[in-house]
Amino acid sequence: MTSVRTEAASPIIVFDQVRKVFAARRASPEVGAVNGVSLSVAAGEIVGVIGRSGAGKSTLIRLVNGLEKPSSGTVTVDGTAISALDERGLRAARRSIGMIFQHFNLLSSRTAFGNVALPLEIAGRTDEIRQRVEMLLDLVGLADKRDRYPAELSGGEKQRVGIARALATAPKVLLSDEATSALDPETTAQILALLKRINRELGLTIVLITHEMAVVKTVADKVVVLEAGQIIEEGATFDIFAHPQHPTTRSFVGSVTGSALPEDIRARLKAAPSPGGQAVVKVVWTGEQSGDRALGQLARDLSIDIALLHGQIDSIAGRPFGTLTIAIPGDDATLRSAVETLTRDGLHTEVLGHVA
Amino acid sequence: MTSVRTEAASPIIVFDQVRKVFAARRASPEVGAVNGVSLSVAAGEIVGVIGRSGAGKSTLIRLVNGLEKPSSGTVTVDGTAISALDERGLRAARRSIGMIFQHFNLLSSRTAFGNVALPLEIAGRTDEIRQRVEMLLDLVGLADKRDRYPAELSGGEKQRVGIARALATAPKVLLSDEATSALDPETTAQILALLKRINRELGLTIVLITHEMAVVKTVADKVVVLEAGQIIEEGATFDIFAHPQHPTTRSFVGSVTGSALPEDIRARLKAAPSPGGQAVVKVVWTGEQSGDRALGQLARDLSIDIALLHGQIDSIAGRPFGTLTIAIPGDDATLRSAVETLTRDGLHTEVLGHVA
Amino acid sequence: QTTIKVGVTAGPPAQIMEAVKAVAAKKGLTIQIVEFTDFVIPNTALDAGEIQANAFQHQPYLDNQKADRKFKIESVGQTYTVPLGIYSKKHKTWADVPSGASIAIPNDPTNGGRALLLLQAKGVIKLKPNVGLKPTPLDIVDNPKKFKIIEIDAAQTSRSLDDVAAAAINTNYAVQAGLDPAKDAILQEDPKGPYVNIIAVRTVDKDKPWVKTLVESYRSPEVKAFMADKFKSFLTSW
Amino acid sequence: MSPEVLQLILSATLDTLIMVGVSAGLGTLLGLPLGVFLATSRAGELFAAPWANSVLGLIVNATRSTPFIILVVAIIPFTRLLAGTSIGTSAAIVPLTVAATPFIARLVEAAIREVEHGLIEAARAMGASPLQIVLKVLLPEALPAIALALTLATVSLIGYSAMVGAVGGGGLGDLGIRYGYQRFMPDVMLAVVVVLIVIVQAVQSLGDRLARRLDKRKRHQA
Amino acid sequence: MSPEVLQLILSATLDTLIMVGVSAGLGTLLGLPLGVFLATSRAGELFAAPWANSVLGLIVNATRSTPFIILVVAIIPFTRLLAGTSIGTSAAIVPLTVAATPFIARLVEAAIREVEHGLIEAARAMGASPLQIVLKVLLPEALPAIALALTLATVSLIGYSAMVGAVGGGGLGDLGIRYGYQRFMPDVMLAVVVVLIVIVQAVQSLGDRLARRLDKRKRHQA
Ligand SMILES: Nc1ncnc2c1ncn2[C@@H]1O[C@H](COP(=O)(O)OP(=O)(O)OP(=O)(O)O)[C@@H](O)[C@H]1O
Ligand SMILES: Nc1ncnc2c1ncn2[C@@H]1O[C@H](COP(=O)(O)OP(=O)(O)OP(=O)(O)O)[C@@H](O)[C@H]1O
Ligand SMILES: [Mg+2]
Ligand SMILES: [Mg+2]
Repeated sequence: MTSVRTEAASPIIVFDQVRKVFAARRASPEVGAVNGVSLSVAAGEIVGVIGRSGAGKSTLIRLVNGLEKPSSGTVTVDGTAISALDERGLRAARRSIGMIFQHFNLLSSRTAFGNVALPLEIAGRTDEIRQRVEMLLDLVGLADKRDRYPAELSGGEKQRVGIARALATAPKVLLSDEATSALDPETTAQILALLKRINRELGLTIVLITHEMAVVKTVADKVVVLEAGQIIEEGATFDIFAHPQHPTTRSFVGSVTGSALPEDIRARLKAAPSPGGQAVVKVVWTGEQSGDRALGQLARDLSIDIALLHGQIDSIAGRPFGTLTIAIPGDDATLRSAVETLTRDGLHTEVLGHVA
Repeated sequence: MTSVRTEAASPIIVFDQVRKVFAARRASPEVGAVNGVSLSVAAGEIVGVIGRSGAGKSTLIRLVNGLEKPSSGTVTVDGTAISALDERGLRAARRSIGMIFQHFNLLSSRTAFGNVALPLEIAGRTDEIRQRVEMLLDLVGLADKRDRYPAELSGGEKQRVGIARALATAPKVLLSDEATSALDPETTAQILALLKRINRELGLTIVLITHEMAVVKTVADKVVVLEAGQIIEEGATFDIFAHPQHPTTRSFVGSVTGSALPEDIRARLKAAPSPGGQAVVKVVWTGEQSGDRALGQLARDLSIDIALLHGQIDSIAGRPFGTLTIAIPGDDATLRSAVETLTRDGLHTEVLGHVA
Repeated sequence: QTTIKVGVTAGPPAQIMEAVKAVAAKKGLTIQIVEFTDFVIPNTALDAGEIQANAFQHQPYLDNQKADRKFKIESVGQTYTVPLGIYSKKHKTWADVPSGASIAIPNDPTNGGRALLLLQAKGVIKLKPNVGLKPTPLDIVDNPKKFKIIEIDAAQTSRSLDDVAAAAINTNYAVQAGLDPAKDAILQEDPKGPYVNIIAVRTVDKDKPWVKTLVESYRSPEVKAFMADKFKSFLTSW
Repeated sequence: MSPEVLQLILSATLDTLIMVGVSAGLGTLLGLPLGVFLATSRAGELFAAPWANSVLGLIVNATRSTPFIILVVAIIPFTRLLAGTSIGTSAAIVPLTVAATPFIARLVEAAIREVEHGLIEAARAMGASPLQIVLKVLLPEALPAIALALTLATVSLIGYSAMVGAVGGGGLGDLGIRYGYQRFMPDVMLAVVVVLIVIVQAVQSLGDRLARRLDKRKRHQA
Repeated sequence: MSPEVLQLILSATLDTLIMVGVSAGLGTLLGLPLGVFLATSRAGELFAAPWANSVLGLIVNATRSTPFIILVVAIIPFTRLLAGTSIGTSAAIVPLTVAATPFIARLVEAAIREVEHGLIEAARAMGASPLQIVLKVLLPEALPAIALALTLATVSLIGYSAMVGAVGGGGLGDLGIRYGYQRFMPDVMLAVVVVLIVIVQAVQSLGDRLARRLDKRKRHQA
């Protein structure tokens, strides 16, 4: 759980022992939505925040721009303690923080164009409006919807208006609350490419809540895993995907790395080998190991059949990363030497069980 | 593009040449949201509807329960033409159709409990309320939020209330508009398992819009791909994933099957082989072929190094399905015999290019 | 012990009736005062039998109402006359009031008509022939000095003296506003005019014993003393 | 101020409370459904009956546009039918209710129109009947707005009730007019106004608090 | 009906239109910001000034609770200051405006309170000043409701304007009362009521249409 680039660059967002508690209501108990979080985000970094529904993700980022006041602790953005600012101070601070809301929050009385123009009007940058808004609508693929009111837009179209709006003033920090959850994979990819480009070219810092591990994998430098208001794991994206520590993280990561075995294979697994049966082995390798060729070599060297049952080979944060579940002859000797060979090659192996 | 189970069972939902047009507004042109769709959904089937943002998915399912009236064509549910019913008739028909809205549409004045109770109250089944609502809240993991108002719930919690509400009256047909988009992978898996169980045990027919291919893969029997209001592809889930025909489908499916190559590999691809370089080959196999062991054999038989670059081995609709991009020695002879061997083994191969 | 409801309008009629009530009580007649802020309802209510008597109007008004609305009510006794005068804060005499000046008059038919008839009597304007006692500004046929006639609420006339050249004010309002009818009025109605107020009851009731008691109580010395104290300028007719 | 006057103010206060209370209650009873109907009966809406909508709209407008005193007189026979008399406090309740009903109806109409359309859709998708939509969606969701509307209407009625002096209705406003305005007794006028302000202030803050209590839309800050 | 009476009705109609038009206009000008302030100045809100909120609330309540005729008398000096006189049509505009302002303020307050809280949050997140939130979010989003509120207020003012006959304000309502009712000319009364209904009907349908036009929240059916 070491953060990789964070400590190096200067932190732009710092949480220090932050708690946010909501009061009880009848049978529903008090909620510690954010429960003693300390966190720092470096300038120019993209941080993915993941966690179960209700873990406190939205509350966490709402604390960044002061939409929520902490019950205790301090939140600092760009050197100023947000939690101590008055409304006037907050206003200035917020001008450089863009936010994409989970529920869009578009003005029903303004068209797509008008909604994207709003932050520019608020910042008094009226002369840029026409050019910037049209450029942004174009970037999110809504040029032909510019005069539509939100009620006439599809869910994903609304979300894209929200994204364009958050980017309108070219903020320093972007808070994104599930900004792509209503978007199809293609549009998601386009939006993520857009965010990544702005991040690279203009140094935009992004705190991004998402439920899609593929999104985290694609854009995040760093991942924070929340559970019941606490950070249960935190680290460079690759590390989190390669070596998830906490069971929740593992289960989340499994959904995209292929480490969660399909039901039908799992059902057939037995602890003890059966004669003539096969052993099911999970093999994990990352960029550092040349794991990508180890399996071919193994087949050749041991002269055995290797069945690829399940898994994924992918690159995460630019580094190759593989998780494969394979079946090899289940006799003791083969299994032992196979594991030995693979381990020697630097792969992480785990015998999951045996099938007939 | 053959549908698998559809023709067999009796259709419960039938679209016949349905069109839905929205008028123009200023610079924004008229929209043919649904543009001549004919479709039939068998009773007890789970149909996934996918498509780009704005493709017409929401409009399509809103036509099923008559929230939207077709501009032309007819929609038939359970034998009655929805599009011809008056409000009274619609009301009766709607009692057996549950709907999960993209934007939840929860009553702000009712607690989680009250919202889930609403359809039961409407159906006059007041004596079951307590027991069913508590059971459903439990199923979606919100037992401790029963007395919370929507404004006090997180996005995913609201969505789960919407899901529980749609299931409250045990409808025959469930229309689900991105019911898991605000949910984390774990909760999503739980909800999908729940839907699948109800589908199996009670024969619930589900029409499910989603942007997450993993969701389609997990639960859908059949997939319908919409583009600009038209069905561009339709078929059994496995077929759609294994052999997507349309470019849009391919790009969607690629996001989950691993057939979309990572940027870094793609950048290094060249058309011509370089001496001592490697060939990059995409290999696809499905359950019918024993593709899962072919690669190991290849390595052994040709005595070559095989690098696994990228891809996924998974089971879709219960059948194994693999897409792997591999690198093998790039000389003409090796490449030719490798492709021959694999093709003979029944795998689909495609030489993508060469790397140095 | 008889109990009757007597309708009055707000202001002096109500105040006087309170004095009457005290006297009547001693004579075994209980009076419930019903106070209206409207000049028509007391008659409709009486005609409908919802009250047994009223005392707020003068004879000409009653005659008019009966002609218009076919009421079966009639006068059983005269009470007092309230002279109407024209006052000014800006001008010492009527002759000083310049041409084209604004003259405020009450906007209810009785008092408004009286004001117009007063102006006609003093040769200021000329009304249509045979307009009777209910003229309106519409009935003015000649207005040589081009006075602007402004109709406002009777109680408002005294309050408008700062805004108009002159105003026709019922004496009670004039007194309450601190004016002295004897000194301040620049035009005065003939005190012997037709505008003597009356007590009215339904025709069917006019011989009932309580009617006599009511009239007697009204026309009692106590009430006279009360009025002499409170409404000096009212001319009692007993 | 003499004890008689105090007594007068006391009983006028009682009259006002009764008149306004009863007519606000009855006006709500009648105006609420009328307002709901006006809000939902245009072509293509829940209770689509454009014709009835227009007719009722016209009646409401006619009632609203007729000066109160003319209204009072015009409905005297009706008042007599209901109250047995056309004068006095209880009779005054009739024209007050007649005036309050269309007013409340228009306020309720506006409140109902603010209910989010998606919620009506959700209820329709559940197969709710129009009546169910009204009872289970429109009214509960519009409740905070309706509470404010009724507060506004009640305060307006307190003002209106001053005019029922025409029919001997009594009450504070009328007392103020009769004594303060007609008899030139500024102290009574002042006392009346003070009592009126106290009542209105109480009604308003009760209504405000209720509206806030009923409103579940804002996140509560802990 | 005699030509004089027709002439009377015509000029009374004009008076009514002028009085109601001007006082509705001025009332809106004053009541709108007042209503916005009342809706946004409680503790913890946009313009948090709980003290000013209470004081203004009290003034609004006081004005609303004072019977109109008493209000008219009470503000005579003020009226004279503004209009140069306390009687006549233009003077009548002053008390009408004074009565309209708090009424409109309360209606606007209710409309503003209905604006979805998330939108205010969005604007705050953009660093909008309170004034910007009012101008760019609250007012535009509440506009359909405000249009209905102003319609309601205008119709109410038409009713109120019947009372300014007391200060020689003239207008249709006063004409109907004095000629139609007091002088018993039923034809004048009827004519006045018909003209009033036509005016109110026109105002109402204009307001309705405007509110509908301004409302972009419902999906338009093709
Ligand atoms: N009421 C309307 N008026 C005008 N256009 C509309 C209306 N409703 C939908 N549309 C348009 O119809 C198209 C289809 O909308 P629909 O909501 O069905 O899309 P969708 O496939 O559900 O998209 P998403 O995935 O973004 O929710 C979109 O281009 C949208 O802008
Ligand atoms: N105003 C509030 N009052 C009471 N509880 C609240 C309030 N706001 C949030 N909560 C609770 O706090 C917890 C965290 O909420 P939050 O919205 O931060 O979750 P989240 O991680 O964003 O979830 P999701 O992924 O479902 O959006 C939840 O249990 C929620 O019910
Ligand atoms: Mg959230
Ligand atoms: Mg949609």
